[in-house]
Amino acid sequence: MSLINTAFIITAAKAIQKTIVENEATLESLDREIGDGDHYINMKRGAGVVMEMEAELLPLTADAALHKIGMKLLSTIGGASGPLLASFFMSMGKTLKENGDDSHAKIAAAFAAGVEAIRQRGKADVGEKTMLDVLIPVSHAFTLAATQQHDVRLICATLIHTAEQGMLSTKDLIATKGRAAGLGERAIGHIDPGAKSCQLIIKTVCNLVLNK
Amino acid sequence: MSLINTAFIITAAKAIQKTIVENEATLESLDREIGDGDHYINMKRGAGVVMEMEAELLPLTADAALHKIGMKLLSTIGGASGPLLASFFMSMGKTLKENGDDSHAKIAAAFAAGVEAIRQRGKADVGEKTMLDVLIPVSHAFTLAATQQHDVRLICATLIHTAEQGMLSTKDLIATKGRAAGLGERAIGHIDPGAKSCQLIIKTVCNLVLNK
Amino acid sequence: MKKFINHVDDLLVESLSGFAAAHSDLVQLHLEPHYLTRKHKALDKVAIISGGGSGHEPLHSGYIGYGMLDAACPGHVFTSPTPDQMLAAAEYVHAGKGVLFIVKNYSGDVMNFEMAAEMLPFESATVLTSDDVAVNNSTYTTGRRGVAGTMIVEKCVGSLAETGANLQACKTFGDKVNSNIASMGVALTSCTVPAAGRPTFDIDHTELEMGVGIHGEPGRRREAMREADAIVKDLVAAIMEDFNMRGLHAEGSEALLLVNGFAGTPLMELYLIYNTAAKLFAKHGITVARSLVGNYTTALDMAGASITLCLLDEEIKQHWDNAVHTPALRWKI
Amino acid sequence: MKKFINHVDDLLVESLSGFAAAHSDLVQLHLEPHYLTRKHKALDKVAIISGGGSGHEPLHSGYIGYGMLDAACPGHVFTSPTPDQMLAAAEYVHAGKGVLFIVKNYSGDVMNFEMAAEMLPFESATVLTSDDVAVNNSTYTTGRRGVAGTMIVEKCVGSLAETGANLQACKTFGDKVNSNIASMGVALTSCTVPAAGRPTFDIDHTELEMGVGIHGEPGRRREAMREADAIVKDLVAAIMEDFNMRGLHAEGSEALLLVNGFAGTPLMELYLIYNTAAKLFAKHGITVARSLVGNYTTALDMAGASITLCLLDEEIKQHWDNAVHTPALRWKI
Ligand SMILES: Nc1ncnc2c1ncn2[C@@H]1O[C@H](COP(=O)(O)OP(=O)(O)O)[C@@H](O)[C@H]1O
Ligand SMILES: Nc1ncnc2c1ncn2[C@@H]1O[C@H](COP(=O)(O)OP(=O)(O)O)[C@@H](O)[C@H]1O
Ligand SMILES: [Mg+2]
Ligand SMILES: [Mg+2]
Ligand SMILES: [Mg+2]
Ligand SMILES: [Mg+2]
Repeated sequence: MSLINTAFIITAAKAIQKTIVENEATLESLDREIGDGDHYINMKRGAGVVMEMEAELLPLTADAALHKIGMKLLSTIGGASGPLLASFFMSMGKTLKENGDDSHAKIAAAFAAGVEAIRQRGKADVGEKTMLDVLIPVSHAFTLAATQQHDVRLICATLIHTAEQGMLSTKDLIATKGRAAGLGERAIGHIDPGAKSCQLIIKTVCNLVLNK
Repeated sequence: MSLINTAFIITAAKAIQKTIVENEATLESLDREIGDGDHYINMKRGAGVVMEMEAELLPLTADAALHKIGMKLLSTIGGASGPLLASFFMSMGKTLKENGDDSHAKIAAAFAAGVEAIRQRGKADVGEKTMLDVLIPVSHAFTLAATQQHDVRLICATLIHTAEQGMLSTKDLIATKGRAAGLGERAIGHIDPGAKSCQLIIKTVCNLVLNK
Repeated sequence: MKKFINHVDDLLVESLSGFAAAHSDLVQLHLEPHYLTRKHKALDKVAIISGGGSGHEPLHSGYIGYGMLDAACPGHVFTSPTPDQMLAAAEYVHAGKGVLFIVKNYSGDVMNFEMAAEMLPFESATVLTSDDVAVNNSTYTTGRRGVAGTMIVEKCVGSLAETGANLQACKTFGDKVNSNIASMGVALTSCTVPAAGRPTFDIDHTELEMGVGIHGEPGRRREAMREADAIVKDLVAAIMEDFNMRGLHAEGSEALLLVNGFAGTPLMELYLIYNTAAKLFAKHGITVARSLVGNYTTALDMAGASITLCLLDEEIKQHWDNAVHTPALRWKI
Repeated sequence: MKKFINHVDDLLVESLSGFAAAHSDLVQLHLEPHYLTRKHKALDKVAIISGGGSGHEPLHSGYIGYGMLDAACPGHVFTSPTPDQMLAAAEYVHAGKGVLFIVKNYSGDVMNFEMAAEMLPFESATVLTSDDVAVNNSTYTTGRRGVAGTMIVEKCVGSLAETGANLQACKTFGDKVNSNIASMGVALTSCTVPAAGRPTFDIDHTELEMGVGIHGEPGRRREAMREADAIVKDLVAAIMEDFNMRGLHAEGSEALLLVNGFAGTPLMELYLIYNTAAKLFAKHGITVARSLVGNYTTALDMAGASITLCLLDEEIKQHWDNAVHTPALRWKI
């Protein structure tokens, strides 16, 4: 039995867009502080274009929809977050297609493949003050929880918590990847904008699942 | 008997410089309102350069000193006020040299020649919202008072008063000469900066004479 | 006021020195009195000299060189240069065929150049530029101000002079080019005269100054800030109205469209202005045959822009197109 | 925020349209995906393509033309363009000898160009520019940012490509030019991203941002505002320190000195900066053999400037001097 369907992806996309817009002030000021001030605009543009794809996505299987979203984001967002998020969706879609989505473990594996694509594209890892400080721990937690056959509610709660921790962890880091890598010590005390938006996205999707 | 001497000219120049500096805020804001904001700077530069001429002027006769001041101002002030004030001093000096300075009438005539030089150089007349709205009435009053053989104290009081009236009269005029001519109705309500500085100069010199 | 300066009194000479050093292949700086000339004196041609208050860079010094000016006389910021500068410059560049002064029509500039011309020991003529249509009421007898169109006059007359044309021909052609030009500007912020240290005018973020002068002189009126297209529409309308009023047939004509930045407005916005202006002029039946977009006549640090249209006949077009080699304008050479 | 815009979402396309219209003799605009190419496709040479976020005009579009770029891909303001733009541009300008991408070293630009290169159906290479010495600590593994020196790389490689040099030669030369360049910038005010509508950073009138990035990224440190000479001294020192640290012998070398404005600083101040910088470099035994002063790599409307020194050998000097004909840089043609 398939655990993800395209209708859910579309619902999630809408919820994500809402979350991003609600967090305009936060996202914008984080990227102003240690970046170039466009992260919110980039994320909003990405979320917006996915909204416009609803009709096109609906007939597709979930894996194909995710892949298509990735392709679209690749040619829409730009900046650093564009190719990274695009790689995530394309890879996750590809892995779902290969392995199926009939268990939480398979979804966790697909998620992990997406995160791995980001890691490779960005040549970054945990501790470099990027979105990966959220995504890598979340991916590990997801894999672990799914392997341990936790209940979906517990999985979601864990992921929300892990994302939050990861996001907060970026605050005290010096950046060694991305635009903030120019700042040295001055980046300390500021949360990474990409980490913040990924945390918000994970929270939004998990909350959707929880409230299903 | 000569009524002007170079020592007095130098004393007057010093007093004029002091007056201009004291009126920085007024002169600057008048030219900001209906000009380009440099009138105070121009007048200060002019006054400053005359200060530096003290040693050079002292040995000269009054007419030669005035002419020399005019020449120096010509190559120092620039802008609209530069050639106008320069023409004034050169013409006044020239007329004093030709006619002498042994009566108030002769000095009034020399002053009038200076004003006439401004009028010709600037192709302007009373009512065009320029320094001539001060200088022409003052020149007329001077000639009249001198012809009527008024006492020097009365002459000075008259000139101070006339200059003040002339300066104030510019407030309600539309400018048809100078930079403010671009403003049309918008110039109304603002005193002309050149009129203001001329009024201040006349007042300063007359007060010197009064307090001699 | 936040500027890259040391002492306000040294700004001009330090900046001129940097300019001369950066373009030492093209120009030479002379001090006390201050003027700049071509590095290599041109022979057997009318000497073209311009000048004016500083703060409008690259005007005029940036236009010294083959096909344009022989010399430029920089005054203090926003203050006309003095006759001794013009005299010294003229002595230096005069090549036996007379001197043509190109002077922006401001009382100060006119009088200082006039006095220089009177003292000059050889033949001279003067072209007054007066392209600013913001001042459009004929009761203001001083006449219109010279603004960004001045550099078009300098370019075209400079080209003609290079052909060996005589003084009268250069003067006549300069007057003709000037009369084919109309400009109109708008400011979003004020400039700050360094020696004054504070903005020349106060302007709210909801306002703009329509018809502003290049010295921050107030313009036609203070208006509400609005979208670019609406602003450009008004600038273009003022220009078209002026051509009509003067009986010049802009419709059906070819033209040079110059979108000039006052220094504080980025190229991105200037091109956006160009985009709208070019379309509007096309609607008026004008063929925009030549274009120039950038900071060519600035107003210190003011944010704002002006639109200049120069109607082209074959002669003007040819002289615009001819080779020019100056620090700020260069082509075909 | 006071800008000449209509709707923030239309700014880019309207501005690009104006740019293409104003330079229709030189460039052609392609939309969806957005890219610009030379008007006349060059044959039998390596295709040189650059691109990056918009807001740095004239970089990169202004450098399209003979002797420089074949195409440029403009992203949204301060946002790297996307791979589909590079792919479409490459398809269009590829002339059988491969494609060289010139990319400023930012994560976003690097990744987007990298993905384009991976998808490209023909040979390509990439030169990453990384001239900004503000980021000098080797622990920041992303490496240095590409700033104003990028246009020097584009100019020199563009010239080499015109000679018919192959892809590898162009790539090698581009890397060499890049490694000969060091830049350092300073901001007096912040830029304002139009879509954000407010300044990227707050800065007091008593402060400056030393080592600022061309996107308004914070620099080395916030410092007290001071006289120009003191600021320039620090910029020059940072550049010299970098050359020394990298074991490059600047002393005794010829160099190109570029004083670049970020858009909000007038030419007058840039020349003053040049004046001081040139003297300081001379004291270091450097012969400033070539100069460029102006707004060549901007940061929207930021007031500020950067100093770039490019050490010249005969090869680099020759390619810098060779003819170029683009909207923003033109000589000998
Ligand atoms: N190499 C990288 N690996 C992973 N994430 C990165 C990398 N570089 C940047 N990021 C992420 O991208 C975010 C910035 O995105 P955005 O502002 O949209 O792009 P840009 O930095 O190009 O303006 C950063 O906050 C960081 O989380
Ligand atoms: N044609 C003229 N005739 C008489 N006075 C004039 C004329 N033009 C300008 N002025 C005077 O010059 C003053 C401006 O001087 P200033 O600010 O020093 O020069 P500028 O206007 O060139 O900046 C005006 O206020 C006016 O009094
Ligand atoms: Mg960003
Ligand atoms: Mg003035
Ligand atoms: Mg003035
Ligand atoms: Mg960005």
